[in-house]
Amino acid sequence: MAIPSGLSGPQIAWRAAQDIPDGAYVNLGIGLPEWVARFQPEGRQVVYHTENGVLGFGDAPKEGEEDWDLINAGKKAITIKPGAAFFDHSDSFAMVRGGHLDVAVLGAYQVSEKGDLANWRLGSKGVPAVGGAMDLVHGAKRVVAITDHVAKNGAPKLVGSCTFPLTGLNCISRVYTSLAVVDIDPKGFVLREKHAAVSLETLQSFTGAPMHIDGAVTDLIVPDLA
Amino acid sequence: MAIPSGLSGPQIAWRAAQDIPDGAYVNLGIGLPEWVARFQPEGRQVVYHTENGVLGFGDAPKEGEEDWDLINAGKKAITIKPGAAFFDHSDSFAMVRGGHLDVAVLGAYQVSEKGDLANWRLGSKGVPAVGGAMDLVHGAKRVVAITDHVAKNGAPKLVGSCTFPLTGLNCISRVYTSLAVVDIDPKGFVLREKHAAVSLETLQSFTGAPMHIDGAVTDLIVPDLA
Amino acid sequence: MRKQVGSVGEATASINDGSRVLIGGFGGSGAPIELIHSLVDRFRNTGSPTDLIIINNNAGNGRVGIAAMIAAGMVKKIICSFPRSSNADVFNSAYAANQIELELVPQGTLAERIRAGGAGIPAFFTKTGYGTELADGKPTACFDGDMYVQERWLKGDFALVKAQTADRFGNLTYRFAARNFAPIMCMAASRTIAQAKDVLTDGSIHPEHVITPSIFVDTIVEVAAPEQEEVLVREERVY
Amino acid sequence: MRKQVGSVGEATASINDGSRVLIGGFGGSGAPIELIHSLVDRFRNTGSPTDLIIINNNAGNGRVGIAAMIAAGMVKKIICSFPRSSNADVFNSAYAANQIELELVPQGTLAERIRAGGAGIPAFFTKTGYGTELADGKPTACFDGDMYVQERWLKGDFALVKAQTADRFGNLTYRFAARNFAPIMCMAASRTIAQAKDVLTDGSIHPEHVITPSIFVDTIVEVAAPEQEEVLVREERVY
Repeated sequence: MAIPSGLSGPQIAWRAAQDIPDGAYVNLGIGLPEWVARFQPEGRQVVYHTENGVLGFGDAPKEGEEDWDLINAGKKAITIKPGAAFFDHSDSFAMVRGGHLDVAVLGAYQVSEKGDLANWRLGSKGVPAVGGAMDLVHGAKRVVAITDHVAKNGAPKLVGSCTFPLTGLNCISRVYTSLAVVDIDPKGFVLREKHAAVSLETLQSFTGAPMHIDGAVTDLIVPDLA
Repeated sequence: MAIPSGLSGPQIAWRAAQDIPDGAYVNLGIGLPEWVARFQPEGRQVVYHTENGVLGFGDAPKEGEEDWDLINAGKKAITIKPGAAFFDHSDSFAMVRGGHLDVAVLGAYQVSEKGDLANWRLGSKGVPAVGGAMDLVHGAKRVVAITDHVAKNGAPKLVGSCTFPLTGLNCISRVYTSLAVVDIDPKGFVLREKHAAVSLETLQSFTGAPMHIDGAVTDLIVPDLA
Repeated sequence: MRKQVGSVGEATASINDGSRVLIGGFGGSGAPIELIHSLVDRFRNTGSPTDLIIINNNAGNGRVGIAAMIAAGMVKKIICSFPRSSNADVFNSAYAANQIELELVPQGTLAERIRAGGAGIPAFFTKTGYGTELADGKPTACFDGDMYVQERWLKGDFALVKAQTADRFGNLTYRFAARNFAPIMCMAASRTIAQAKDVLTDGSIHPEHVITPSIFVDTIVEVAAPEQEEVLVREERVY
Repeated sequence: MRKQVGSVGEATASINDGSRVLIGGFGGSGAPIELIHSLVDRFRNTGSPTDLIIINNNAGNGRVGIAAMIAAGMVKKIICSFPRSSNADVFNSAYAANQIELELVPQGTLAERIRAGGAGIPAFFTKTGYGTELADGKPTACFDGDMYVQERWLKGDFALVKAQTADRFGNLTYRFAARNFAPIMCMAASRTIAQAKDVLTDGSIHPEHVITPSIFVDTIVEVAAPEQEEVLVREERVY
């Protein structure tokens, strides 16, 4: 069966952005999660945290106007907004480990039905590099993942248990995928929203563990963003 | 036998002050140890630390000019000197516990020949209060005690083992008393300086554990300070 | 995202019976007198909040602030390092009459336990207290040949602190040594309430001068002419 | 009490073979390029210092700074959280050739281990890494129903940091996000060496704006026009 195409990466990020409330302190993982900031709904103030010691950063500066002492965890140039603060790495990870962030949005290679996350390496080859990934999975009141529903090789990314090296156990509470919005509760995966173009059976066939229904399942509706 | 009078409290503090080197970061316990700052030898710069978050404080302000947001651990008003810094309690005790202070000078009820110190309470009665005492005993590269050699009731304060509640084990490296300067090494008490008015026998009779001789014993010479 | 409220009573309104409250200050420096007195006022009017667990370096001085709370009978237990001060009669009487519990903690361990609570560190080892009665019953361990005591984090439901300047985002600075326990208490509380002499409505604190970043602060209230506890104690004021 | 010296070479002269060196910086921000290059210069001239153990967030970028040390063959081991950057070819080659050891530590645990080293905390518990391969073989414990990993302090013989301003007493401030690991590294080293863009000879840093208090700093050297590592990497500079 062909892999259903579903949402683009930015569309997944858009959907995740809708759930971030006004006033939230948020950390966005490197890569696709960074797109979430672009889709912050009008009228909500969100304060972004980056591991290297900045709260309250804004958009990237124009090319040529970068100050390389003002970067985010992905080493990209940033700007700061009113209310920003600088602090050292121990305070920065006190914010993370201490659960002071409201939301962390992370990428995923695999998410298990127990909420385990694998997102830092695909195997034992090459140079391992973990950064703040293992801290962030325990670093917010609510930790969510955004990811394609299925890997490029067709393997499910929502699985019974992770086969890639673990980043953390029992840490993810919701997954936003290209096909669905899925909560993780003691039962396992619970479907909340589903892409209208895929049937429940098709969705289940591309998911590595039972997808439970518990209450209404609504359509996953996202703007075009073309 | 009458208790030999020996040095006054300020004279003991004076003697301890002579051993504090230029450039040292120093914490002085509340009470008699605070006198050490008055006798800092000319030409030496010493930076004083107080537990409540100040480095580089100076003399007390004139009466009537106190700012009660600028106090030391004894809740006395202080002033600050150039190079001072304010910091919070966790950083302040990181300085202490992390061994960043060069010298801590503490009062003592009893010091044992193993270097144990008792200086926070005399028994189990009344309201206990420990403050920073138990932190400071492990809080400097060199922790010394200043005390009368003998308690007012005639009991030795340098003892085989402490009978008062302990502040810390194996923490004191030198004791400055009204009669002697005594190092503590693996053998126990080692006499370095002795008040000229007391004989070795008398000194031993007022000391609760053997006073070893290891090298020269010089006279404990202190100015009048009258 | 609006953190500023109009009165100290409003700021502390959600503190209820049995709350664990971290209160900044060392002696009289940094004591958030107006926030504390708003709790005393409410207790006198409504009988609540009571059975509070208070965490502070001391146990009240004179007859204002924490001492006024103890005198009013609102405090079940105090966790502190130095209850015995020159003006601690209120605590001393309550303690002698078994009306208040005391957990005595060495000052640096108190600070580190609070910081650990804020930093998500459930337990740590320290040399402080090893071999003393204050470590009785606590786990110990040997690292690199030295013995250490295991201590647990200490968190609060609320923190009350006295800031010098706040901005509308909740960033804080403090005045001189009034800083003391406040930054770590802001970290260790589920809900942090700061009174500030000055709340910036335009602009914000310079990002390199921020002492407590806004993420640790939930509620701010301007108290433009705050009382200084030591001054009140020396004037023998009674609240 | 004189902490300022005249050259970066003099500042780093006591770093010797086998030293453990904490080096500030995150990516290119905060990398003390001139201090690092003074070690490379000495190694090229004398063969020393070598067999260094380097502690940094990364493992060198481009062909300057830590990457230049690795390329020179002075580094025995690196302790870091993220060796895999877009310009880590030097480390990658050395690692593939088994010429360098790697201890990989989650970034927040790295920060906390360094802070613990500075604060006299030999060990602490964290949730980070529990159940993952990076916690293999480490003690674990349960607190309040959750599982945690025990981690040990991490100290250095030396720390090298890049400050913005220093005063003659040794107090430091940093520029923007160049602060990152520097304040805790200053705490965790037996001897801290800071380069500063500006060393105040009269006056001192405002005591409420000091980020690293002077007690944590041993040696300061003015580097009035410091290189920025990211700029050098983008210019493909080779040291």
